[in-house]
Amino acid sequence: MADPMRIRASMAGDKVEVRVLMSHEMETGLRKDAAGALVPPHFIQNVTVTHAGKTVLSAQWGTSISKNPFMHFRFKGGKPGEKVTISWVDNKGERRSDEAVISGG
Amino acid sequence: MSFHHLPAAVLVGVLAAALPCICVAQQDTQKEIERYRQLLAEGNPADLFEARGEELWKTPRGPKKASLEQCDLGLGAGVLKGAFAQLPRYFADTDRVQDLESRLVTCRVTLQGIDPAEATRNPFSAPGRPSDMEALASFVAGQSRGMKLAAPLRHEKELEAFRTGEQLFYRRAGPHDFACVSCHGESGKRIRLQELPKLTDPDDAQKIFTTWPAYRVSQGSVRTMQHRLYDCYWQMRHPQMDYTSEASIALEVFMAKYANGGEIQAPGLKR
Amino acid sequence: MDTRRRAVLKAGGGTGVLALAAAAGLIKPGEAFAQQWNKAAFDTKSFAATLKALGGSGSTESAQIQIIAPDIAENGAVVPITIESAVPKTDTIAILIEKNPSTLSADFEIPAGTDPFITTRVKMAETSNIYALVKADGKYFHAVKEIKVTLGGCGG
Amino acid sequence: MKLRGVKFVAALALGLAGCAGGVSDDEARARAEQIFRESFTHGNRQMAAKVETQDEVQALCSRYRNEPPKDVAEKIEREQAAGIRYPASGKFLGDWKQGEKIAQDGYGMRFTDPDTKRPNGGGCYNCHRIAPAEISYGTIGPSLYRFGALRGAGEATQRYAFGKIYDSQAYLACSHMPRFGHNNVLTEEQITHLVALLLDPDSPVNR
Repeated sequence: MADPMRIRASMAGDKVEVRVLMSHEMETGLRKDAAGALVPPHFIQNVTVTHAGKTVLSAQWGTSISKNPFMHFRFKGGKPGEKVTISWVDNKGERRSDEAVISGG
Repeated sequence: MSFHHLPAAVLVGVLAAALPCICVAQQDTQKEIERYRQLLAEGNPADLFEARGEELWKTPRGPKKASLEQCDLGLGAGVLKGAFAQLPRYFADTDRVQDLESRLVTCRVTLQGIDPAEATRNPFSAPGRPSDMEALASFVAGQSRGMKLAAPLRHEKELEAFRTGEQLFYRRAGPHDFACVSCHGESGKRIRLQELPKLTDPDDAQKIFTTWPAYRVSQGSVRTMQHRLYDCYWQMRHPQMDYTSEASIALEVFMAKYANGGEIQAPGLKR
Repeated sequence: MDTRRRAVLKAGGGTGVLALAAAAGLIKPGEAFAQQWNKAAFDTKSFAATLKALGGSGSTESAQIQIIAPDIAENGAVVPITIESAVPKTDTIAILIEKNPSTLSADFEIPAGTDPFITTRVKMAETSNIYALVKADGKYFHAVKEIKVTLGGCGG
Repeated sequence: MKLRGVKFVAALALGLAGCAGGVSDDEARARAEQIFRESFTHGNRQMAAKVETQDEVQALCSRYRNEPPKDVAEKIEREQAAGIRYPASGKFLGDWKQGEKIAQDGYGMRFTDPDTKRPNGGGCYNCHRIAPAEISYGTIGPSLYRFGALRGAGEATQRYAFGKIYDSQAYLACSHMPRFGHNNVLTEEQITHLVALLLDPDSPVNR
């Protein structure tokens, strides 16, 4: 199973600023291994961010998002102490979900 | 439009983008590369390695089902904070000068009962094959973040290692006649766009030596100081350097002498 | 299984400030990826084809969309990109890389309440134009920027 | 020239450091050689044997840290110059387009470069600015942009450029630059392509 994400969520004015790093190979399917064989694609396809039961960001990704993906965005309506949940699923059906508590500014 | 939520680095980028656009002149290349690095600094994937390293550090493993929490990294069993800042150093129990990775191997062998060959089997990760050493080194180095490097260089064997490292630093060999000093003997030079530190200049050494281990975007992984040396010798057209070899540690002691006093910013983030 | 579970639980009590882990099994059914992955769009090989696959018939270049990225990337494997849209009612922001094997890199849905602003990192096979394609109120707008990809180190 | 004084001080400092380490430079060198041999044991044996034994130039440049005394420098330069094999055909100028490819290419002679059929590259851009279109160039060596335009492309210059690439130490003892011909990194023909890249009036270096 993939390693946990590293999520930082903090207040910036009236908005929640979220930065996340995900642990994933993001294989394009075009890379060859040492023996010269193509390594099959393995990449995150969908990312969903929820807060208080509501989706605050969702994304579809292709193979050209960098390995160990990073994402930074902001949303309104969160408060310190509340949780932000980030989930992903990749093309092999593997998934991971982590949450972080929003910290003060 | 308001900028106050943007990190400073991005803000600088926005302002730069607002300047009248000119074609990229030679002198601007370095500036743009600098900007590239600033934009990356917002999130260092080495964080992921530090977290995994902490997990590995605390989890009982090996035949002895022990964690690494009692590992003596030079400041006593179980002392993590600041230990990396005083490496490499002489260890009486092994009667050797050891760097971080060499010492981690010792702890895995003695505390966890892992076979020495197994403990050094996969020091450098490849895609789909993560390395425990890269994660552990990231975690331990991170525990000295912000501290000043103070490798001791007092014990007779530490001084001996320095002399050896010095000889090796200038030793030219192979089909390209390369030595470490071929690339690291002058400040302000670069290979392609990569600046090269003069490793015998404290100003350069203090800034660079203290940023390893580092996440290398070109490799998609944290790489350790042992890998840095292995990779240099690869480029020098030498055969592969043995992991935690005496020569590698001697070179680290040599570099540490000049880097001493530099603030540890490891794990870093590099090309 | 045991190690997995322990790994997940321990990570939660880890370095504090940052992540809190939740086991894969803890994802509530329903919130788990009801959305689709638009294979047809990710298979496209040009700006026009991607636009069409996403459902657009034309797009207007707009100064209200900003692409913040370096002019030169030291390594094509990791190119930091920020896109900020000031187009009213921005619903989606897509990143397109003209000369990559597949043009579409990512498509973000921005619900009301979330800033039309996203930072991520993409792979670039070579020097190329990148497009920020914004859908707002049913219409498409874009901005474009060239990023040079260089060989940073000793090279192959 | 201004370096002489600095060198003297450096030598003094090294002498003092020598005392601190407890042994003479010769003893330190012998120990370092032993440790070196014990630190490259897992790779290709043939490759290891080659780096364990330094040739005379490598040993001298290592010993003098690339700043040999005048007599040693002159001896190195004389002997290296005598070893340059100029093209028997007298043709120094190859194809600059192939030269550009060789200058870009860093392939060859690393332990991960098993393809002996693929020619070695020169890796020239690693250290030199050459054609202006390539912005990713190194600065360890001098800029070679407009090399031919500035020096002319006469036979003397052709001969110099060929010789310098073939064996840099014929011109400057203990230069950092590899001896590409002397050490069989590049072939005679490859070197003529590089000479063309530097000197051909049609090369982007001179246009």
